[in-house]
Amino acid sequence: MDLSLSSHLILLLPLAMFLILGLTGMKMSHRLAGVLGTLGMGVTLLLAYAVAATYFFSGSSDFVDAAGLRLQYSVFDYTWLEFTDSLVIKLGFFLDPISAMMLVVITTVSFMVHLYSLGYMKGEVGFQRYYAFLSLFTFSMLGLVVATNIFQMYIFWELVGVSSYLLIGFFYTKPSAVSASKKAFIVTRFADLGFLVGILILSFYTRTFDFLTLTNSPEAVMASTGGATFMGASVLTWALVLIFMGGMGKSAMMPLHIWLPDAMEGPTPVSALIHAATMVVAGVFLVARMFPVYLQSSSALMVITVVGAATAFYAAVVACTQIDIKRVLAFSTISQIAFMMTALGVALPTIHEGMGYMASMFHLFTHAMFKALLFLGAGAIIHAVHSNNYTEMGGLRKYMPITHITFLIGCLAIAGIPPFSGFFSKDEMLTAMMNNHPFWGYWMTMVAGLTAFYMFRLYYRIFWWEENKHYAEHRPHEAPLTMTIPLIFLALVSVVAGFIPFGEYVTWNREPYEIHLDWSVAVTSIVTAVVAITIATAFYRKKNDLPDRLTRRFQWLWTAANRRFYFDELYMFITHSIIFRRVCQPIAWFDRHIIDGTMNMFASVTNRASSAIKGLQSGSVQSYVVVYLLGSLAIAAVVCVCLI
Amino acid sequence: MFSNILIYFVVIPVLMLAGLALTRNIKQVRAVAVVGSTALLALSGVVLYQFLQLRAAGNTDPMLMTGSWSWFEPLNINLAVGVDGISVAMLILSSIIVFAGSFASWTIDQPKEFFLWLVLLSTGVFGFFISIDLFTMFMFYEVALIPMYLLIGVWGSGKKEYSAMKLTLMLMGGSAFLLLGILGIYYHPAEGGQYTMNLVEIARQGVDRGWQYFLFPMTFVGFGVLGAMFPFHTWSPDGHASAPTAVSMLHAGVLMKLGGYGCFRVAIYLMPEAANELAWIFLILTGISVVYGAFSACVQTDLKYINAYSSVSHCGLVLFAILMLNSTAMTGAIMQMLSHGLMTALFFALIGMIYGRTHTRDIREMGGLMKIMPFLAVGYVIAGLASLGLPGLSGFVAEMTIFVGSFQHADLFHRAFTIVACCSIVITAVYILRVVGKLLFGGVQNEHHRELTDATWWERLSVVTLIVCVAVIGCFPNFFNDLVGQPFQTTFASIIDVIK
Amino acid sequence: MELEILKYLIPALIMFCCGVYGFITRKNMIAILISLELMLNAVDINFVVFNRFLFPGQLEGMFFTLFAIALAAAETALAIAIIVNLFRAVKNVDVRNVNKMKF
Amino acid sequence: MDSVGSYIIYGIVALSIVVFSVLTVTTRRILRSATYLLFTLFATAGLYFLLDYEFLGAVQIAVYAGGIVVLFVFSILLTSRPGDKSEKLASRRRMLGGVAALATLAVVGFAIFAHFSSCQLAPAVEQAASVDMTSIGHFLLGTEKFQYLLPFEAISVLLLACIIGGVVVARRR
Repeated sequence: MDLSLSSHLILLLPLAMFLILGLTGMKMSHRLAGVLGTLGMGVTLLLAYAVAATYFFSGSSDFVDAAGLRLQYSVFDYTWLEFTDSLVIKLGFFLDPISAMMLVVITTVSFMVHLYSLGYMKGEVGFQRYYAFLSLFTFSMLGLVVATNIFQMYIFWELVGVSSYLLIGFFYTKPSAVSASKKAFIVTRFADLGFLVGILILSFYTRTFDFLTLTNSPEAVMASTGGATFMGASVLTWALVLIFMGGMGKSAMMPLHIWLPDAMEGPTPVSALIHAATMVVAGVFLVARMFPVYLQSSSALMVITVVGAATAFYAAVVACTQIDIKRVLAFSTISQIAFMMTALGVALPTIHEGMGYMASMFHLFTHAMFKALLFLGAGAIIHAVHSNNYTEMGGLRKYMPITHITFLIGCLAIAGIPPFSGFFSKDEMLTAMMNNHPFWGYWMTMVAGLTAFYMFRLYYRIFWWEENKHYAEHRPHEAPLTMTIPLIFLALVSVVAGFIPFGEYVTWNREPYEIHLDWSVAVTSIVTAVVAITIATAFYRKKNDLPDRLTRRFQWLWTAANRRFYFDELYMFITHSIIFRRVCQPIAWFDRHIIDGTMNMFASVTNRASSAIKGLQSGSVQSYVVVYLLGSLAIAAVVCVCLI
Repeated sequence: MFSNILIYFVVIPVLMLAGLALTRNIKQVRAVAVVGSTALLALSGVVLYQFLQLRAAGNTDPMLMTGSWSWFEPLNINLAVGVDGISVAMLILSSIIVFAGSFASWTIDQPKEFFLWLVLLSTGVFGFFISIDLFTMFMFYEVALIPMYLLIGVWGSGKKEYSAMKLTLMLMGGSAFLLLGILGIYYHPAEGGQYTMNLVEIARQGVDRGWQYFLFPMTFVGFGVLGAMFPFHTWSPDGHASAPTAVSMLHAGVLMKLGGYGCFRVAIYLMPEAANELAWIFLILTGISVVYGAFSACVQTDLKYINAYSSVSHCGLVLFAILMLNSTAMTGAIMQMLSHGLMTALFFALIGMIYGRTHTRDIREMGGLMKIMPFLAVGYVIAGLASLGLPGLSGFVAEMTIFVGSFQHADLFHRAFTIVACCSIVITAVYILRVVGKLLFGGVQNEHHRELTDATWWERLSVVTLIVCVAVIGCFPNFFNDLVGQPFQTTFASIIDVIK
Repeated sequence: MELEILKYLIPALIMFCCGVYGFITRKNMIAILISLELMLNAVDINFVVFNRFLFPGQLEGMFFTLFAIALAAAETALAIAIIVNLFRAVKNVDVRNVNKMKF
Repeated sequence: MDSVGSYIIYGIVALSIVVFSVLTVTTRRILRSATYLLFTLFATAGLYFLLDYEFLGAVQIAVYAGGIVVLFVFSILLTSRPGDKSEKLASRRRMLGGVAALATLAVVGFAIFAHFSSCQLAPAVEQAASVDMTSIGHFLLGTEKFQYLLPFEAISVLLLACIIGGVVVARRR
């Protein structure tokens, strides 16, 4: 199929699905809407695969030059809005290694989720609406990754934000879902403010939004700022950090992560699609997209590294103490994305030819697969036991064998056990960090160990530990075929994805790069992971009081981690007590009483004055005559005196 | 005289007035309203088409389709009409909102009198936008203001007498400034200039430099009151809250745009030198408006108050961008006027419809309306998303044009203020989502609300018209951008270049 | 010293002052009207006198008086119609009792 | 104005103007007030005759004395009941009126005396012929300078309007 046509269709099909399902869905049966949505997504999937395959494997001179360098190619680029001659928002379709890879990731996970939801969401009120929103999300996410300019990215960035808002709040009668969706939107909106200001600053100096112009000549970007500084940092650093702030919001980096755990109020497949595999990695994608520019500012990269490393550790610690299985997965997602961020932050071209970038993208790919798998697995479990808390689970391996095996594969993948995919990508990232500075390497290895621990803690608590007593009255059952097929497919991908020679395809300078394992790093991480899994096994395989004792021992730590180190309380304090009480209400009061009061005062002064003098206007002609006569006589007298 | 197409923007409403005077029952009133507003809509379409044809044919005059008929010779007052891209856009906006407003007031009490005043108001609005003579502009401005008093005072709700009085008095106060400014402009042309009321002529010959520093603030404040500039905005919350649905729509949707349009067309277009030097004062005021309105909206509990404060914030952005004096930002300002006009009309239409059912506008007393009246609720969500700047709807386009344009300003002060204004997008999200969450989502608060019905066909028509317009601007912005941006890039750009 | 013209002006002046006094002091609306007539007459006399003594060749003053008399007739007729009508409404011609429309 | 007779006539006329004017506003009976007004008006007409404006004097008698006073009398009869005869005047108001009247008298009188004591009028006072009816007719119905067709017509319209207005206002509903 023609590349131009198929790339148009990739964007238009989901949009059309959204419009069709959104406008006429109310009249459709659930089944028709679901099948239609899934079919549409299936076609998109095939088209996306075809486009990605064309890009990577056709060897056309459009996509790869003689030296093996992969080229950036925009399939189409329509002018959407012209601000000035040079500042133009275009809507285009940009093909380069990372966008082609993202096309594959998004369509794959999205299709799996569409399929899965046929079973999971069966019979829910608003089923058609759900599929419409899923299509909207897929459209926006695809538009985001193929953006040819930073403003197109911002546009779709906002659109994914809204689709995420709509999907988190899907169960809109549930107050917790409503407030979670609100929180997600506002927190990311706040971050987007940074993104927008960053774009404004960048475009003010460079006079362009275009990614090609920006990334192909980052030195020119640096030069265009003319060495301008603001509060001690160069304006370029400011711009890049602000743009990264947008990424922090979407990718739930600390301290803007608070929306993601709450976002788990949405339906589980949505969490798998949006809050695990695709939307939350938009921040990573953004940094990767702008990476050559980021290289111009080592301070900005440093910020990314520090934020990433801190978030990774924080999220991993919190994940160890959560009871809600989706929350555990959510914090795990935060931690893993922070991993990718850190990998980008440490990816200097001088170290292994910028391997961190490749590793980060590799991990993005594998993580999308196994995290989607884990979420969908969790969905199947929740579907079976009707609860999110692992205290209601335990011993499920007998009841749900397929879910059990696939979930285990997911856990092994995320823990970084060879030969599962997570091992390879994580190992590359750790190598990159280790080579940047050993501190980052060891720090992140520790986080990887924690990852293995909490994942297996989760795994054991769900599938081993002790059978829950409720099973007698309500026997858990294996999920239907529509739900298990995606699980199996994703599990297979998670197993084999590690063997993809990723360096061939995706590197920061788009030149092929030979991946070779750094065994010293690999061994360290494997040993750490195995030790962590062993501890988890010891703690949680059978019911025992070891975890409780440990908890009691470090009660304060456990409570703090369980309460997510009081970030939510802090935000509540800031937003509610400070902004709402100390800013908004005084302003409203000021408006009603001071500004409006001034206006009312004018009115009442006028009123009082007029009632004070209205007696003069008595309506009695005789008094008028007296006044008039005396007045005119006075004038006449004056005239007489003056003239004579 | 009647060969000029623009004059029909006044003729049709006058015919409607005559028609309404003859009606005997509500059916006839509706018929006249629908036919008339459809005719206006069609007329604005024709004007747009002809305008584009003329521009495509290479006509680069500042004003097209001009015509001038002497009215009062000794003072050089003419009924002079003419349009550029901005006025065409405003005419389209007005006719759409009049159209939607007619359907939104389908079941109003005393329909004949109501529509008479409403049509008189729209006569003023249309007349204002087609005029290029200062005096007739002012006259039509007053024609648009006066009916508001009766429309709010008679058909309003709540503290309607107070609000009507406040609104009228404050706007009249503004027009007193305005009259002073207009007379000043007339009597103080630059060296060698002639006394004239014609905008294009005045722009060509200029206004006396020394007087500009006095006249610019006069006219800017005069129109700024109508544009809800801080601290002259307090008529807006009370006025909007008390006004009946269609009047809120027309007022927030079109009449407030008269303020922004006038600020540009009279204050800045005629006195660019003073504008350049005094802009910073008003920039601070409008910058405050933007953030202040948004913060105030966060704690309101009355739907209309929330929207009125949101209007203060959004209209503040219009004036803010106009004061940036560069073509992108000013284009953005006009786009924002279009966008806000449609969006806020949509909001007020929906609020009116919800209020008509629940008989309360307090968000604390409502909840879960999504289940009860899905059509209205979805409309409200779309309006909300447009307001908080969702790409694909009009708000985003307008705001981004403003922000990008304003940030191109060479001066750091202006850029810093742009960032402050940018903050409003977050606060907007807060109050919009707060309302949406409380009003539409969650459980049903009042059991009586369960029996309420969803929108009727005329309400649907009104809402769908506005949503479609919002979406069209949001999806194909470049057309509108070119339309309203063209004057800034040609005629006005030269003026700006001269002063810089 | 022009005694000749003063001979005519002084009575007119006194008549005018009487009119003023009556207008201010009376309560009966008809009496007020009568005082008004006095003042009007005094002014008429002045016109005529000035015409006669200052511009004897012309007739403006006389015609002005002529028209003033016509106007006075019209005015009185209307005023009396109003007073009579008012009397029907409030059964009174006291000017102080007619304050329903005050303020 | 040489003959003694004319002095006597002037004396009578001036005296009756002064006396009856004062009586008009001081009497407490309204009907008497109207009567005194009538005498005042007659005296005024006499003044006009003295000044050789016979037509004006005739009009004064016809319209004022004949028309207006009759109107007054009728209206007084219509609006007063037999019982109520007089009104009491508040002394404060009387004082006010007196002050106003005296002030007027003082100021205007001073102005007149001051003015006419110093200036001399043109000598041609006596030469003016009395105005005959033909010329008055020409003046009233001509359209040239110093001719008054337009005011004449305006007055006739006014009188018509006044008649209609009077009928409408006084009509019993």
